[in-house]
Amino acid sequence: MPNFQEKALVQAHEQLAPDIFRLTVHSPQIAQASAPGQFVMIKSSNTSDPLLRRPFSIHDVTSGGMLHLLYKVIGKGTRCLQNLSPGEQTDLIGPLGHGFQFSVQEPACLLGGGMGIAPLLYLAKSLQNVSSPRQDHQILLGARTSVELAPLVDDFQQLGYTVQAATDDGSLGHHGFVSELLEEVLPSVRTVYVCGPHPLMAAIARQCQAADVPCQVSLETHMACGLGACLGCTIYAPDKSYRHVCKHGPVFDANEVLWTL
Amino acid sequence: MPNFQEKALVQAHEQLAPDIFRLTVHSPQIAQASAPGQFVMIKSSNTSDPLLRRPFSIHDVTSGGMLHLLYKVIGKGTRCLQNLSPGEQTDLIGPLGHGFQFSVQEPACLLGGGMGIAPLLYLAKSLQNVSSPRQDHQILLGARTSVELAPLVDDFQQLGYTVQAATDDGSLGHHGFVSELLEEVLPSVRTVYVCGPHPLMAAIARQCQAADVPCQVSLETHMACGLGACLGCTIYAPDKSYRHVCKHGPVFDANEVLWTL
Amino acid sequence: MDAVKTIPKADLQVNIGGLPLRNPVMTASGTFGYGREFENLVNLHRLGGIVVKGISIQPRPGNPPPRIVETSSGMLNAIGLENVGIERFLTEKVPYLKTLRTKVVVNILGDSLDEYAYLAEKLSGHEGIHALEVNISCPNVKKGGVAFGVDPEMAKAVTAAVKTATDLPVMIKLSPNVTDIASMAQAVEQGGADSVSLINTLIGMGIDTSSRRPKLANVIGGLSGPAIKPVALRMVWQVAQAVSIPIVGIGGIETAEDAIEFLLAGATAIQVGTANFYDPQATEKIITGLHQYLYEQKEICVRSIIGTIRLGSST
Amino acid sequence: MDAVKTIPKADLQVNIGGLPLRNPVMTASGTFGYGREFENLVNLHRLGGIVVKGISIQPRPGNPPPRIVETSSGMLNAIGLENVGIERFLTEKVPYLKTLRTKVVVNILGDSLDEYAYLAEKLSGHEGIHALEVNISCPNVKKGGVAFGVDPEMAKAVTAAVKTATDLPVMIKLSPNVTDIASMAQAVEQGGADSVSLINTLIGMGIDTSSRRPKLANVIGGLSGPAIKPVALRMVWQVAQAVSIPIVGIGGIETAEDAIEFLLAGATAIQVGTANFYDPQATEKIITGLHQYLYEQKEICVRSIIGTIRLGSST
Ligand SMILES: Cc1cc2nc3c(=O)[nH]c(=O)nc-3n(C[C@H](O)[C@H](O)[C@H](O)COP(=O)(O)OP(=O)(O)OC[C@H]3O[C@@H](n4cnc5c(N)ncnc54)[C@H](O)[C@@H]3O)c2cc1C
Ligand SMILES: Cc1cc2nc3c(=O)[nH]c(=O)nc-3n(C[C@H](O)[C@H](O)[C@H](O)COP(=O)(O)OP(=O)(O)OC[C@H]3O[C@@H](n4cnc5c(N)ncnc54)[C@H](O)[C@@H]3O)c2cc1C
Ligand SMILES: Cc1cc2nc3c(=O)[nH]c(=O)nc-3n(C[C@H](O)[C@H](O)[C@H](O)COP(=O)(O)O)c2cc1C
Ligand SMILES: Cc1cc2nc3c(=O)[nH]c(=O)nc-3n(C[C@H](O)[C@H](O)[C@H](O)COP(=O)(O)O)c2cc1C
Ligand code: FES
Ligand code: FES
Repeated sequence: MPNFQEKALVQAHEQLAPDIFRLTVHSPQIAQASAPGQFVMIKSSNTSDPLLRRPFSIHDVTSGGMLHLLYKVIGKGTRCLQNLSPGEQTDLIGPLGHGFQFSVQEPACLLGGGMGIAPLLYLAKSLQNVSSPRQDHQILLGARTSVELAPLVDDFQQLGYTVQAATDDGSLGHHGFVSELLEEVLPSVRTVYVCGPHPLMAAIARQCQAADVPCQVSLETHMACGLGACLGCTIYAPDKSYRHVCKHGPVFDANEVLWTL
Repeated sequence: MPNFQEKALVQAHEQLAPDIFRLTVHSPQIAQASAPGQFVMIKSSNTSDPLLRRPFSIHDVTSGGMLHLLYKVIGKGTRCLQNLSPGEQTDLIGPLGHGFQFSVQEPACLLGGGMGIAPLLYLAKSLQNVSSPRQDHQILLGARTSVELAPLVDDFQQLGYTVQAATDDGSLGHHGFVSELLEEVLPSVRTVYVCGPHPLMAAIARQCQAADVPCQVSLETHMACGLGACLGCTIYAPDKSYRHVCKHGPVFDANEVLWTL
Repeated sequence: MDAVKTIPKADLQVNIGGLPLRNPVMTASGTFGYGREFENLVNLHRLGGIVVKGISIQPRPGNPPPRIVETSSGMLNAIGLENVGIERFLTEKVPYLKTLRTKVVVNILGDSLDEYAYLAEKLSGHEGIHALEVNISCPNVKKGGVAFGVDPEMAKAVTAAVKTATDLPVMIKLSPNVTDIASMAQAVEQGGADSVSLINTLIGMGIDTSSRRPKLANVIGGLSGPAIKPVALRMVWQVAQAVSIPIVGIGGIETAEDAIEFLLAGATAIQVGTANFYDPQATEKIITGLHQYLYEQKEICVRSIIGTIRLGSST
Repeated sequence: MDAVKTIPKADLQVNIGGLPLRNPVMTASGTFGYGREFENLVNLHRLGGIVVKGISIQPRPGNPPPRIVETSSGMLNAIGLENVGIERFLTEKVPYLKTLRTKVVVNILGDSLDEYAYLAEKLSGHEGIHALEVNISCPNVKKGGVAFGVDPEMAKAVTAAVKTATDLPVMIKLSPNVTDIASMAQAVEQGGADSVSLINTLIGMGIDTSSRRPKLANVIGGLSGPAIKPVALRMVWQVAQAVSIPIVGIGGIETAEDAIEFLLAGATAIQVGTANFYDPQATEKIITGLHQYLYEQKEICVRSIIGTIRLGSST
């Protein structure tokens, strides 16, 4: 699989919520080669601190070679990213890893929690090529509170999907965990794509296994290279052997992962 | 002498030449306590690289607690400073060190080379309280080329001084070193204040000593603290004992310095 | 933020081998002058302790310039132990230090056992001097200039010499430039040390490529700052498993989180060094942050977290 | 910038104890996979050499996660020497490496002299393998798990064992976690090493304060990156004064300026490690920068600057 290092100019940098941003960069090579579920490694600083690149899912690809990232400010790397203004240059490597496998078993449920929603937008857009009408798919999105979720719900709705939302504080949609929404829809879907915090994915994986519905999860680990070179990004497979998230993943079949919670 | 740590908001950030900037911050405590020739230590980054504060002369103090710095982009610290926008916060410690001693021997010559011009503006402003009319003083300013020098020449002229300029490329004023301008004016002045690159100050110190004219120089060394604590900022006195630039200086009587060129 | 101010204050008192501190936050030798340099910027009375710049018998001029260089997340220094000497220290610096409501630890250095013993004796019995920290990273001139701090026998001998000469609590400051830090700590514990502090600087170097000259006139110097924190923390953890005297953690500490890492690894107190230069408020922020952390962890006393790193499988 | 392209090219060839390189820029073991991982991002043919991930006799799964942590200007890793083992290396990796017009150095590791010797012999006589680098920072299981690389006698013995088993040039990679790096270098020189490379990682640690758990599952790990450059450079300089075999400098090298510092200190070549992760172009930029520097310094050959640090008073 080809990957590229690209100096990409910032086209737009939108603040969606107090600590959530959408960054649009002009990165034609990476955009063109990207598939849903893949990621990029972005340099967040020109100095040695923070040192390493940061991994972010490809949130969307739009015409003219535009690549979109959706990120939350967590620590020093994302704090540095926050300062990027349109016209400034960023340095990206991508697309990296293995993304979602389009399943022929339909309809699908796309379930995202928090920043795990990021890769699902690009996935949702790409589902159009498959048979089921968009209304048949289920989009379940969860976040802490309405301000963080509302703009993303809009995005999916604009693609013609029906979205069910859940918030921890009940300010939008279901008051509770997004996993609770899955129970209802699970009988009517034949494949689940999920990305979110580890405990959420573990819960979903259990539900899907019980219901015998195939489930793909997109995992996060600390990464130094994203290229399969540092061997730092390991997770356990069920037999306790290791998988490297940047190379074998970040998207895995839920049954190929040892869930440790 | 009192010094303060102040979180100072950027009021203005002006680009005077491709790599020369003037930064204005609202720093009322430091501004109020400052004397010409003193300096501040500014934090250039919120991460650990670059780690240390950077020393800059107090370029000017204006009403409302405004402190002005004039700086040239050299390396990673000044590259970080460059990104400051109005409204952002900086972190300063100052005023630090011993500034210029006002001499009763007049008229004076203020001679600055490159960024050494920075402290001379505040000095020139402060000379007003002393006896000679401004036209009697001599202002000699040197830089590589006109774009770097012209805005500064303006500033001194607006204070009512007559300025002689020198540029390495002859694009403004005398074509050559600013030290060459001193020969002519030396017989007519009774004290010299100088700040600039080390070789320039060494040359001026020699000229002044030969002419028996008192000369004050403002020195630069690498500094970790600016507070007299790290003992890193040493220079040699003529007897080869050490002086600390941040505490005994940065302004010294030229005769108290061992000139090593 | 407001929460920081309204949370109940925890008990931060610790005891470093006979030296009681109101809190575990001290300043490291050579990075805080003789205290007074920071009086406008830090509430000195709030600190657990101040360790002053290393003192020798005679005043020392130190090394030629340049003496400092910035590095990635660190700095190199080759100050050369410049100091005013013990006489001027006692007459010029102690009177001020005496007025502070914080413990004062005097860092001493020498180039023979006799010098260390002499300094220890001379510094004893003064109001305003509460403990000694012994810098053993200095060359032993009688042993061909090998540093005391890299040889367990020499380190033990210095410790014993100092202990014999004083009744003050004695903290031995270890050099990290050794293969086996735990055995160095054990050696000074056997020598009678009341506590150990670590680490001193790692030896480093820089070269200016255009002139091809070393960036420090002394060629080599000591590396400090956040860059060395992981090494310091590892050494503190190793020493915590090897000795039973209290440990003072030093090396790249800048935030409360850094300080807490050292406490969890087994340090009873910490010293803030290079951070004083770029963030003079670092010590005070750490004290505030300790209260906050203890509150969040539902602890009421800082002593309950010392050495409580959780090892073993996390799942 | 344009000048960079039009300057006359200097002679960058060097010879590392029998291993001729087109230029002194190599990649460090464990930071460049088996080369192919970077084929889209780096012109592999342009490199002086590639040192592959350390190979053991049996495949090794490595340590449990988490394995890496970022630190100030550095990173800690505890990969645990995960590798495919010598058989799969020879069948799966060498065929690709053979196609490259660059020298391939195989890094080996073992837990006994026999293992090292076995690996050295098995790796000899293959097209596409040009030299061995021996990682002696591994524990010697027969000697209670003390690393070969911290004991001069053990280091010398490994060197001799490997030299006897192969005709390939042998580079011994030194651990920096020792009191006296120069004597380690001398020991392996006496053991017959053709060259030494240094430094491997410094041992460090991190703790997550909210869980009180180590940040690495292995508790301790290796510190690399710009943070350690000053220590690495100092050690290279010390070793350059102690041995006469060629030295390969490693540690925090990211720019041409960094690389040149190591050459001036006495290294004949350098390896780029952690920088490959965040700046895959680092090696190529260093090669370009070397030409530029030599041009500016009016040198036509990189060998003329090796060890030319200017000591002595600058005035
Ligand atoms: C494949 C992949 C895709 C991701 N996609 C997104 C996305 O689309 N949007 C988004 O907001 N976040 C995403 N993340 C998480 C994102 O990488 C982290 O939030 C980010 O690295 C935090 O950096 P920081 O410097 O702000 O935080 P710090 O905590 O200061 O980072 C310190 C170190 O820890 C690492 N780190 C911290 N949190 C994480 C994490 N959750 N996952 C991996 N490494 C971490 C950093 O990369 C860095 O090396 C993704 C992670 C992975 C592995
Ligand atoms: C008392 C004093 C007053 C100064 N006033 C001014 C001023 O008004 N305007 C201005 O442009 N510059 C001034 N300088 C110089 C200014 O401090 C340096 O240009 C600046 O520190 C460079 O930082 P950098 O990170 O961009 O460069 P880098 O070279 O990346 O800095 C690396 C390290 O070297 C130090 N350093 C580099 N150059 C100098 C230097 N010339 N003097 C001291 N330390 C240096 C830095 O502080 C830093 O620690 C002054 C210096 C001193 C000591
Ligand atoms: C400029 C400077 C001077 C120092 N002087 C001394 C000293 O006189 N005696 C001593 O024992 N340690 C001295 N040190 C070492 C520090 O006390 C401390 O051990 C070391 O810097 C590591 O801590 P840090 O990373 O927090 O700075 C000095 C450090 C610096 C940076
Ligand atoms: C993730 C990682 C894995 C490494 N694996 C090995 C290895 O297998 N064998 C080895 O000799 N050194 C290994 N090293 C050490 C590097 O080769 C190098 O010596 C060290 O990182 C210092 O260089 P740097 O600061 O440029 O990274 C590894 C380093 C890192 C960061
Ligand atoms: S992040 Fe380096 S191997 Fe996966
Ligand atoms: S800069 Fe620290 S003593 Fe002068």
